[in-house]
Amino acid sequence: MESWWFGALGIAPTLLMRVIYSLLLIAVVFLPLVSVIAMFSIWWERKVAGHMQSRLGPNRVGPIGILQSIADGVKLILKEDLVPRSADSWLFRLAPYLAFAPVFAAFLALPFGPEFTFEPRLSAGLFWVLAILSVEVMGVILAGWASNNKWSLFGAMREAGQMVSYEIPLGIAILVGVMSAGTLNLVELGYIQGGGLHTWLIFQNPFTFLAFFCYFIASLASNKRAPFDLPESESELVAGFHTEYSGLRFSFFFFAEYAAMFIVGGIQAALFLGGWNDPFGLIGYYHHKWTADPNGVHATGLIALNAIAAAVFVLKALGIMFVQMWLRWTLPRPRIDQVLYVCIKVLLPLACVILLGGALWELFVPRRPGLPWVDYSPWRFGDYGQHHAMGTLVTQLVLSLVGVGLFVSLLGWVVFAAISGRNIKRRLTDPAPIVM
Amino acid sequence: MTPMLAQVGLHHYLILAAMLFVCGLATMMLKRNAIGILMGVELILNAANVNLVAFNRFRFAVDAGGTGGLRLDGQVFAIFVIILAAAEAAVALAIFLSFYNNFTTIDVERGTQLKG
Amino acid sequence: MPLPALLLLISTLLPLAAFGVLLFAGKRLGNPLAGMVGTAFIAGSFACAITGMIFWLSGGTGPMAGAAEWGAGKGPIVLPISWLPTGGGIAQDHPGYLDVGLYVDSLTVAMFSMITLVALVVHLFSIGYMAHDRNFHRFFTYLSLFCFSMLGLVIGGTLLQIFVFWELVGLCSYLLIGFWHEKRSAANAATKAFVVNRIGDFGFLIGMGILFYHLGNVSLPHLHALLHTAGMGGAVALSDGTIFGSGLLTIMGVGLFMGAMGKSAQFPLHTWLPDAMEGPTPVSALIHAAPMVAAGVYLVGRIFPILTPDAKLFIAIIGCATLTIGALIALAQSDIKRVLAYSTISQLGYMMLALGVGSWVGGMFHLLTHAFFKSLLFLGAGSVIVAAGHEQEMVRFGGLWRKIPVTAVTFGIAVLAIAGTPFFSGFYSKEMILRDAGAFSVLAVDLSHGRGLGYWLFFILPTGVAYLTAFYMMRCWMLTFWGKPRDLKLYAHARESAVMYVPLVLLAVLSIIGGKFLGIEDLLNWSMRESGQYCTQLIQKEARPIGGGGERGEMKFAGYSTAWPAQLPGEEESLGDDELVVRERTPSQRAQIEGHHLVERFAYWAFAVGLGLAAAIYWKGYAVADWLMRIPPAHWVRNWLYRGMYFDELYQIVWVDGVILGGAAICRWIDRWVVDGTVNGASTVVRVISSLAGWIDRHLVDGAVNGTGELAHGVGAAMRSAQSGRIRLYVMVLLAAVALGLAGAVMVALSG
Amino acid sequence: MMIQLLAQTTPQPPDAGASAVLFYLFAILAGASALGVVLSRNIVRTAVFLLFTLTAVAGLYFLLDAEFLAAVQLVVYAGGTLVLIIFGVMLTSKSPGIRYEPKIGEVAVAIGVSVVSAVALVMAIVRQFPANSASVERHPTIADLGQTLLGDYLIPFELISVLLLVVMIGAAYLAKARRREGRP
Repeated sequence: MESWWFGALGIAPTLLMRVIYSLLLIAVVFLPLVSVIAMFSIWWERKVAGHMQSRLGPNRVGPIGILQSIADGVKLILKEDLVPRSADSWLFRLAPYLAFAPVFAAFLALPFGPEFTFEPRLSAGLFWVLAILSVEVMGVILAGWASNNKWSLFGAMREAGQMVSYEIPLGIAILVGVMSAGTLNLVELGYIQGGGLHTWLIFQNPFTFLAFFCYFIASLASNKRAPFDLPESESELVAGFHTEYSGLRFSFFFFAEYAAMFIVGGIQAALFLGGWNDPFGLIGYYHHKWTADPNGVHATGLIALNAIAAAVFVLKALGIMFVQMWLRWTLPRPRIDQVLYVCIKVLLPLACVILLGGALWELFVPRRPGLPWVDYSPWRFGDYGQHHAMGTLVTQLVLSLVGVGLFVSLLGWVVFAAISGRNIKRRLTDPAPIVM
Repeated sequence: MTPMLAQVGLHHYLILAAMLFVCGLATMMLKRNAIGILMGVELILNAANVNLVAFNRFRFAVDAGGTGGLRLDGQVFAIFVIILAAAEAAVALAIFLSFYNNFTTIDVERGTQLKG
Repeated sequence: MPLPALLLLISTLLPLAAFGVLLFAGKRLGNPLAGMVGTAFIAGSFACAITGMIFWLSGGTGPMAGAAEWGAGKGPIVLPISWLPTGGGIAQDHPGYLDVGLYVDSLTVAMFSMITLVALVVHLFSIGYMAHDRNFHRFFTYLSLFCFSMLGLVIGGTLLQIFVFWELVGLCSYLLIGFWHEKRSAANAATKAFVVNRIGDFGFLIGMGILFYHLGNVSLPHLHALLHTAGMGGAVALSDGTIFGSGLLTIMGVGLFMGAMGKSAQFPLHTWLPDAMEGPTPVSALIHAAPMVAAGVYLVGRIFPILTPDAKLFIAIIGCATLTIGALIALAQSDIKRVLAYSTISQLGYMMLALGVGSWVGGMFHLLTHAFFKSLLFLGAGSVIVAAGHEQEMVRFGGLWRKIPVTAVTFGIAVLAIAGTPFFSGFYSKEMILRDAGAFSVLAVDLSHGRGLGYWLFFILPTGVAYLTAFYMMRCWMLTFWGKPRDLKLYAHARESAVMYVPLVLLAVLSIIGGKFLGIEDLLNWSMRESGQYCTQLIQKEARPIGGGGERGEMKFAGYSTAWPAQLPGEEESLGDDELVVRERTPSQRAQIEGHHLVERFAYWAFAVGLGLAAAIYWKGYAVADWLMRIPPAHWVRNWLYRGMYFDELYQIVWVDGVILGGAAICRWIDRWVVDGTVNGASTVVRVISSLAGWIDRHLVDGAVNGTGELAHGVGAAMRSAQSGRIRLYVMVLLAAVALGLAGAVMVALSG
Repeated sequence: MMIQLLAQTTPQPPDAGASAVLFYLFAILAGASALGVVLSRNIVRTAVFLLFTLTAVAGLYFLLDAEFLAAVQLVVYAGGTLVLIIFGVMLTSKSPGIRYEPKIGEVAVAIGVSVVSAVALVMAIVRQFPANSASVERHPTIADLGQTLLGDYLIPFELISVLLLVVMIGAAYLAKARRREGRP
């Protein structure tokens, strides 16, 4: 991104400029982006939860309660910063940062648009995100340990066991997609999937389709989201690893969780759901057209395109987050042994089978070589026959239809629920307006 | 900044690795907690890894006979070392657990039943 | 991959899938369902095999000819995969690789159809037969594994692959014979079969080792191409200049044949087969009648072109001995399954004899026809055994045809077939074998200028045994189904069930039409031509091996071509009518016509004589036979035969006891003379020296020793403290040493 | 499927100044945390210092063009091995504050040995390896690493997978060993 901007401005970056640029980027774009996304998610979760439980959710601060998170944040900042006397105070203070920093760093790799990426140089971007998210667990463990509270310790140990276990199916599911794409670079992944719905990796073959769901389940667990929220299960462990935390430190954990949700969803979108691309491949098409223009770069057009791409990407990630929330308020929580059982004895073998199947598919089913729009036009189906890629095309189309059907029916369900729920709410709230 | 300091080369990495190595040695000698000793070992392995990767970067990573491939033996060895370290940690911890079960302590000074 | 090969591969893998399914889910599937799953898979396998055959024929030169490069009479499908780099070897398009791969020709296709069909029928039959067994699913698991290994053996393109599946087949045989391992006899029989087979496999390995050492590759096409002149006798010069001596070739051939001897129960190693009847009867039908024991014959058929005349003579002798011994022993057996077992040995002897005298088609033809009627016989026997409440002694049968008519009729058809009744399948194959054996004898006697009259035995013995075969098979049928019931209780309960006799009827039909109407003979003839043509291509492509048409080979059988594929079946078609005899013929063709005459004169009526005699003697059960047995030597002979000519006892004495006694004797000898002598001698020497040393010791050494002891004690006490058990002390000492060493090295490096 | 598509977005390797700044940042972090590992008396804190060291080393790998290795370092070391170690700490320490202090003589020996080795190593490095910084034309990609790992090093790779399996079983067996009678 930076080189492109500098290139567009026509200046060679000096060291000082780059440092200033980086600082500026972090201060103006990065921090606000992470915070806004996290705060929006927190508000949204409460809203969704409210609607699902026939309540209204936050509705006082700002229009439809949109400023509730800010109010909460202010409140949390103002609270007293407690450190229990018998806690290991140094570790206790350190833990929230340790939990939050990796999540923050993982944002570096997310591809919001073809040029709207903070670090496009990462040739192992996907793996990098996984790696840095795996450090997050240390924060949780240390928090549980340092609190010197048995509930916290239980939570920490559960988190450790759960996280380490679920990383394996998570990694394998990602591997299936990566195998199909042939790259770990998140930006390249975006280009590869730029040709419309049927070039998205989820529809590439039946195994990536399965891997999508496998990844989703594993990502729930590694994010300690319900139904796998054993480390903080309030009915057993008070509040798990963050029982002793309060104020700003608590809000860091909160932030970290929601930011991690967004990252996990973003990775899922980038790897399986076409990243920043729209279902028709228009973004990919115009991007190729404008960057391939010999008369210079369409700066304005590209900026607009990147903005749209970023919107699409964020929308996809939020959609996946919505499903995560939906599941949280739908499913009951299993026991910890059941959680581990599901991982080791169900999800892991399943993932291995999917991996094997995906590998065999890659070996035996030829595909259309080249990049969409660059080397061929993805919507000209006749081309596929010349490359013996008809099998891939048919698979892609069939899976796309299945996927679209699934999506539309889910969407219909949600819309229906929202509409019918509104009536119920009105009835519930009608008799007595809430008095503060 | 002097040019010597500004130009980060093989030297710098090797000296850093040496420091890590020495810290690992000291950790192994000073900790009475078995797990502490294990951490010392991890430090030493990391020092070795830094060496491997640095040598690979500065001495070895040239085009191998113009075939377009880079020699990455150092990195590969580093990967192997990391894997071996994980394996070693697993086994060592298992041993420590049974040590703990037998002696109800993790202090290695207590496990002296095999003395002459 | 060409379609027939693909289909046959699927056909091979389906039983493996069944094995997998049954292994993991068999217990859950439960009693009838596990069997049905196994049967369904094998049915799929059978369908694939049949479809494969149809495509194969449609690719060939026959009535359904197509444009493919492969097909019946055109060429085999050879799909080699270079597997292990071995670094040496002759075959030039696979330098230094150990190949695996597929080899499909008409023989493969025919074997596939036969094996899958018999397996399907046996599976069906087993659902009924094993219905009440506790380990029902396990049985089908083993059956599936067996089918997979057998099909893998047949489709395998290299000796190595054949060997691997060969061993797998042996394992299945072990598992299935010992299926009722709670029975001690069954467990023993399984072990015996396994051990005896190992003896043969040892020879197989030796043969394969010789081949591998010389050629570096043991894939069938290469063997055929490089060594096809072995049949002429004499040495073979390989393209790299080495000479593959004829003696070594013979040893190789005999070695490989030893494997076949074990698996096909040939004469010295035949004792396991009768004992193997301890297994469930469907197993006997599947393994010990048709496919598995035929594997030996199949192996010899596959390596046929590379066998030297001497090796073939050895095979013929063994085959001849086996068929005679088997038939004689079968005469006196009273257990219905043992009769069939010995008859199987005898028939396998026929096949081996056929291969030994150079009648490749005859041997393979008999292999296929025999598979049909022998499995029919075994399944019939199984039906009888079930009907009789698991009684196998024919002494207690009799008159069963009224109770189990379908079994009786189908069993009768099989008896007619094996006896060589015209228009039944056995007739054609047996006639061909006898004809070629006759031709061989004629030719051999001719070539040896009248001195080798012993060669007539190769015709006389099989012909005589043809009479015997008819006799003992008819005896078996009469004792089982005819006459008055000898055990009324057993008779009262006898009945048969549809699931068991439907397979019987199917096999009976095949036993009738298998000889002339299925075109097996044509397939086999084509098979020879296919390999021949492929070999020719291969020879042209590679450096040709120089065939050394040695003098010894020509002296013995030069005219009668035992070197396949020098004579292609297509050229044979002009032969046959006697009017053409006057034309110029090779000696072998003349001999064949003469063999034909011999068969017409001596062997055509064997079936009638044998059947009639048996029917006459056993019309009223054992009455006449008992009377005959009163004649003094007859009784002894009967006992001798009944106990299987005391082969088991002989082996017990010679091998088991012999080894034990011999070992003990050797040990005793060594102990007494070598060990004791050494010890005694040594002790004398030592005594003398020690008395000398004692003096020195007492006066000179003690002082020194005591001083040393004190010293050692002191040092030990000092050192002991170093081994404190404190791991960190060790670490410190170690690291300090490392640091010192490092510092020293750096000092040296810097100063130097 | 390797596609050269980032021709325009792939920037040159970061210039020397920036990488020097980053190097010193990571090096100081690594060195200081390693010292922390040595000096810290609480075993959990030791582990946290080790975590920082490992993370800093991962950063160094980044500077050495080994970003895959950096990720591996984070996943396996920081996310796996270290979690395991902390697990071990939690399972084996009776109370978090318990400390086992080394004797004063041991400390002296340790300091001596460390100083001697440090001096020797540094001298050797300074003498033996000139401070060159050979620039590499091409940034090694994961594809290169994959080719090396699964090409030349295929058999070690397979062996190490088997080793991992063996270790897993062995560790599970060892850790599962029955406890002594009469103890929880």
